Amino acid sequence: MTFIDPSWGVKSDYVHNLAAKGERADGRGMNDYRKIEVTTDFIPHAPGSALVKMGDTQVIAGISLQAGKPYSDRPNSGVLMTGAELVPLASPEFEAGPPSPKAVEIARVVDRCIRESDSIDMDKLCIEKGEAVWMVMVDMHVLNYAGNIFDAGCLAATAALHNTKMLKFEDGLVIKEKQKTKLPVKKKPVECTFVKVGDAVMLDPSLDEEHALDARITFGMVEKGLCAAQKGGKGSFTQPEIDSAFELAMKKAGELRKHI
Amino acid sequence: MTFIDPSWGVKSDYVHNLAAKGERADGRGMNDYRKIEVTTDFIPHAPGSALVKMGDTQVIAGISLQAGKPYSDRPNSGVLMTGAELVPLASPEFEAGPPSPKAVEIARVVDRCIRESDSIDMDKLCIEKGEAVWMVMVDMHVLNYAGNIFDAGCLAATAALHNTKMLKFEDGLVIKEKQKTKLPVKKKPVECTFVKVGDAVMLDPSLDEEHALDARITFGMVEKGLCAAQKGGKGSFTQPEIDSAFELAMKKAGELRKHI
Amino acid sequence: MTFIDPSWGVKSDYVHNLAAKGERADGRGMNDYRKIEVTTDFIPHAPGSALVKMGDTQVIAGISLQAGKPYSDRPNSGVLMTGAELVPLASPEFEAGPPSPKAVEIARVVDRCIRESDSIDMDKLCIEKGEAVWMVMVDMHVLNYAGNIFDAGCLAATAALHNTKMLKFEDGLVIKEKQKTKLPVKKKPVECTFVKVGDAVMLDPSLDEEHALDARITFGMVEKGLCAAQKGGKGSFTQPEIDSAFELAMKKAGELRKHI
Amino acid sequence: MGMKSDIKLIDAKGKRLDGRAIDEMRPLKIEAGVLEQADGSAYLEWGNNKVIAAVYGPRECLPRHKASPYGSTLMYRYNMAPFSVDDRKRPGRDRRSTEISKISEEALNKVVLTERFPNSMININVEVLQADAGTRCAALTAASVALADAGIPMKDMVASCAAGKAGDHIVLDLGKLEDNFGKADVPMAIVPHTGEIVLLQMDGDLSPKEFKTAMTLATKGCMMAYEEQKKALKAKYKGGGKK
Amino acid sequence: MGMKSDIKLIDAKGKRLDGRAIDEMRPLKIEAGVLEQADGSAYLEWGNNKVIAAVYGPRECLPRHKASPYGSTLMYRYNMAPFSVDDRKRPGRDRRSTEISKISEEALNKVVLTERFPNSMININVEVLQADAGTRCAALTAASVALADAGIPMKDMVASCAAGKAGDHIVLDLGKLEDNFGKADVPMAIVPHTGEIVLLQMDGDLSPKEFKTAMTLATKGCMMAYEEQKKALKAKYKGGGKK
Amino acid sequence: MGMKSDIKLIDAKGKRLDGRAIDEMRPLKIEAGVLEQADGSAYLEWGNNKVIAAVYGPRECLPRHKASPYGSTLMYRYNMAPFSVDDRKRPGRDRRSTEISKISEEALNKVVLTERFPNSMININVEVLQADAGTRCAALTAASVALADAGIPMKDMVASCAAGKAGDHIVLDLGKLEDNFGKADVPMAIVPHTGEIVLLQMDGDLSPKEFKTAMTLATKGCMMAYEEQKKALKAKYKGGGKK
Repeated sequence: MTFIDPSWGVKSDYVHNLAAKGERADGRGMNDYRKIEVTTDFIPHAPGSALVKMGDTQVIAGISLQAGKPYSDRPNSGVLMTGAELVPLASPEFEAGPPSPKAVEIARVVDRCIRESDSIDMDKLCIEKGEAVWMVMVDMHVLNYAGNIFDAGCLAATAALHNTKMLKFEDGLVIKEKQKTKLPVKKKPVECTFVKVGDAVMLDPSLDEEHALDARITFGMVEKGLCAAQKGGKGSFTQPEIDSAFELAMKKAGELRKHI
Repeated sequence: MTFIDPSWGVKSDYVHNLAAKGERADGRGMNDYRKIEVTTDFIPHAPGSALVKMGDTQVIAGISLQAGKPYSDRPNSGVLMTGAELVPLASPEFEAGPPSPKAVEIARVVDRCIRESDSIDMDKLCIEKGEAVWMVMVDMHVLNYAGNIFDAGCLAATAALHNTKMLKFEDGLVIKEKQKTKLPVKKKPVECTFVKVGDAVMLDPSLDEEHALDARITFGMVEKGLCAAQKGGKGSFTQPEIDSAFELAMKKAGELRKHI
Repeated sequence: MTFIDPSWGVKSDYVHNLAAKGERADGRGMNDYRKIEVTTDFIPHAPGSALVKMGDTQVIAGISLQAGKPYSDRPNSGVLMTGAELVPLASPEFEAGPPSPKAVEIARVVDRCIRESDSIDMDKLCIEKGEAVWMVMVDMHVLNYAGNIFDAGCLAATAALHNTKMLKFEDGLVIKEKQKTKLPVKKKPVECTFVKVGDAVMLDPSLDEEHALDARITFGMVEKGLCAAQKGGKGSFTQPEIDSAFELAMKKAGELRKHI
Repeated sequence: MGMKSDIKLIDAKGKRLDGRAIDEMRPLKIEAGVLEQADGSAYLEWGNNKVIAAVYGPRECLPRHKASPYGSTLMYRYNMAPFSVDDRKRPGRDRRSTEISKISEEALNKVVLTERFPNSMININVEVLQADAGTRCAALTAASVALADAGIPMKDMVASCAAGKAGDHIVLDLGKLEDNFGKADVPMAIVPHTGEIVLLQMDGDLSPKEFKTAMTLATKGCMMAYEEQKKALKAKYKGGGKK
Repeated sequence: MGMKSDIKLIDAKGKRLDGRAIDEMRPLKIEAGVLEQADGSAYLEWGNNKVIAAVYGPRECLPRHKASPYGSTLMYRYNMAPFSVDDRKRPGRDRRSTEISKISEEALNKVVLTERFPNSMININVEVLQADAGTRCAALTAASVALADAGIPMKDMVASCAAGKAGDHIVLDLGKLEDNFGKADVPMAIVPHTGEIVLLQMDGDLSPKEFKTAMTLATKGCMMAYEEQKKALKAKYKGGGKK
Repeated sequence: MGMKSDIKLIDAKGKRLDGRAIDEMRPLKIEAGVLEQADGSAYLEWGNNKVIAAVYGPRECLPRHKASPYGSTLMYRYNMAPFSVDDRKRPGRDRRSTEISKISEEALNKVVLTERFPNSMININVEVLQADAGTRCAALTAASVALADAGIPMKDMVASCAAGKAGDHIVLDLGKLEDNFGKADVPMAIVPHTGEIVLLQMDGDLSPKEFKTAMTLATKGCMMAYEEQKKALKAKYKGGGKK
């Protein structure tokens, strides 16, 4: 039941023609983000949450905290789980049902970005060694899909984690009552995504640019370096293209981080 | 793979024309049930069971008893679970596979009717506080679908619960041996379903009447009042229609209860 | 999305014509196996494994060992689980997704053959009575489907079980380290499959013969007799056909067993 | 319904835990046209409920066997975000959301002029972002606004609100604690201009008289919700909205 | 098969736990035409087994890719009601019912004149209501009667019965305890007029001689089942049945 | 990545646990044309990885809605056999295999001349039989050979290899312990003739400089894998192969 909009072909030509001239349909520079707004605590009932608007793209990340058994090889460490739902509310392209490969990819790249950046201090999430640890569940819920869920979703996730308060744990049960203590989060991993359209490489693709893309590259950036990367799309990058995108990502990551 | 019988359209016109004259295809009055037969203990191996025939509609309810963990917020209370299977044996409309929305609705309305009527004395189903309680599973299995599974199913479920004997629990295991003690059931919740065809409202719809209906209302009745209600169908009821159907339901519930 | 090769019809006629003359397309006698090769320990990381080639049919069986709870009615006994995956790699007929009825049948017949032959000494697989026993998982993975997965799969499973080394169990955990001790396997159950094409009955069907078959019979043979049987196909066998196939199976089982 | 507790849901002065009078609704505000991708949308806050609705269509009906030559097929999807409830909701359909989707879809069929768009489908998707009792009424109320925002021809809106029993009183629009510890819940939805009832559920324990009182009160609540629906649509068309 | 136990399945006089002789079948009775919706149906009690079968078709084959221009596609569905067994059976297909459905469907293909109805399907649905060993034979025996009741043209019936090994004896039609503690089970189904074998399974531990004895005994059992099938159909057509 | 441990991954002489130099790949050997049913196939051993790939197609695209008039639809399926890993892998897709399949499929789209076969599909199925770090690179490298063996027209091969960080060194082609206890993994795939990057992932913790070093090293690894791919294809066409 793949959704195909007949206008994509026309729009794709338009995007390509502009790109060849170094231009974008919305007038942005090749290395500009769209307007970004971050609203933390958008879901005050949840331990942590953030709504991110990146242009017309809207993603909420909500954090749930549960107590659970640790993995047997890390009896002292909390557990992180990351999910992304591309609900049909957000786009005519999205369908109800089990997560599409696209949703799985987004969730897994954001998961790696948070996990590998060592952002959450997992060893502080032990309740009782080998028996009970905090499980941190990050759920990205896309409300409007207008391109670049990677960056908007990761920003929402990181902002939500920084906004998260711990819950009470008493007599073996989690009490759903937010504490003053914050979730131990040390870093601000963010993702910067570029797409290649023809020979042009541009930051933060809009929806039309995503439909027109040849290849995509996402860098997961943490303060001192790289924690994740993911290439997508049916085209390719040259090594110099990757190099210069990566250098730009290092600058842009700082910009993104200011929103948290 | 929706099943559509081309004769439905014709039959629907016929049902509408009759209804406008206050008549029904099978000659019943607007507020009459079809002939009801209840056979309890139809499945003697099960702790409890009943076969209900309501006209040509046939539903078996079977009860299973298992030991399980109570919910953490009700450590002393037994657990009720209610399911309905609309197996392809019962109608050319039914398909194999996960429960259809129709099956889910029937199961949930019967579940609420039994649960909210406080029919089962859940606190008597504790085996060991916080550790083990009896789980009462009610399974409705439709053998022939000729309309009004709500009422036939709920009657079968209540009759089966009243027919249920406890099992032995020894050394942490359930022994599949029926005891003399009965399941502690205090009340006889039943459902009364009306449909609206054109401007006429009638009790206990036949299959053709269900195919022709504009709207449907089910009342879950317990001795002293109402324990559940559910409106269905693409049409509407006026307030007076609801009021008079409800008054009738109070009388009819007594009739149904005599079968248990 | 059933896969149908238009050449099957023609090939089926060919197979039938040959069979009527007592011949087979690959020149074999009616009661001959194709060339059989068994390579044990093909997956050295696994506790046990075997690759079986039977003509062009290739099946790997791999054994996994886990610790788990025993069944409450056999607290001293290990647990056997048998699966078969007909992955799309192995044939244009196979599809991704949940196991097809064909895969389920193969897995269940091989399971019964191993289980009922009492081949594995389950009582030696108890770790702690009622608490922990070894679970033996047999997974058949078909690499190339050229007919008769029953016999090739069962031979691979039995060869793999005979090749299986126990793992360490320490402090409640399985250590993935192969021990010198072998899995206690006492017998060599094998399966012999015949198909009926027209009036001819032949051993070890090739792929074309399977597509052309009227009926199929599989005998699970253990040293002193029969441990499983399964008839398949839309046709029938006469009693004398079954009798003579069974007598042949007793001889052929010995041939197969030499490969283990 | 009906968990036992010592909580006194109505005080001596007839005030409820959150200070509301017995026939007082929680604050409700609705904004139309909040999503850029959808053909119509609405965001709604009702007490602590936060709900967002989007409408797509009429468009080609997929899967095709659900298409009808007599009109457009409405498909209503009620879904809770994982973080919308205290115990994380696992993604995917469950029995509760299946039932709510079914009866809400049926309710909207009464007002949408589906016959104008044969063989098509209209998708109504509602996401519950924060749940605080009464989400099915909130969802359906938001969905109607989203349908209107999408320009789908309708006879009227569908407006929804619940009444219930807290302590010994029939009260309007149960809050979360009232929902947990109250004795009955009666969600309703009506067609405002005619008063026709398009959704009605009840669970709990009510005398016949209480049931009638609850329906009357819920109907009033529906009319209050309808006022907010109209406000939202006016604001959108005055302001020109976002799009 | 083969759970160890001290239970003596055959006593000194050659009688079985339920008093049956070695070659005695449990009581079997079949009624045709018991369901009003189905095109054909049958209810069967065999010992404590209770089984009901319904046939729909020939009708349009859905999904379409399963249709064949050479004949009708039989679809056999063996299903256990949740309450049919001591440990509640979770609804839905499992591996056991998948296998039983497959081989029963194949068995019936031998007798149904499918070639008369190209591109159609015939659905055979069997529900096990109470299970007491031998349900696959009971289901298939009931299904044949339901097919005949539906007026589907067939060459002959399919009749089914099992033999098995209890203690050291080959016995007919294993009961539940014999099934649990016996040494082998041999379910069979035949075409009565020709004796052709259309279903044959075996699991357990049998010598070649025992296997042959079991097949011979099971064949007798199939013929007894066939007599009951005929009785049921005659009773239906004499009485005019329910419909 | 990044499990803590006292294991010293690189010794004083710059040798790795398995004796390899920092820029040394594990032994790799590939055989083309190993399966009789598939249109093309390849078997690959890389260190202790054992991987087999099969290609079917171009053939009719099913389900049809995935067909494209602009070219053949590649469908890549990465799957692990249950016994391929220490903790038995439950059969069926999981999130990891879904992601790997997606990005590998995209990578191959760069080289396959899909436009030659509109409305068709080409299935590329890879089974991991024994897993030992680096299976996605091994799978993709084998898949390219299987495509060539199937005679599918391609611009070039896709060759794949990973670099990573073990201890403080950037090393080629992580082994299993290096994967578990190392600090970063950078799987890559390139088009050998042009050096274009068609697959690139990274997880762990790398400075910008380390990342560049890793990409350079991985590219070298890809070229080494490419040599083996060519050898396999030559051997097949010299020997005439199996088929």
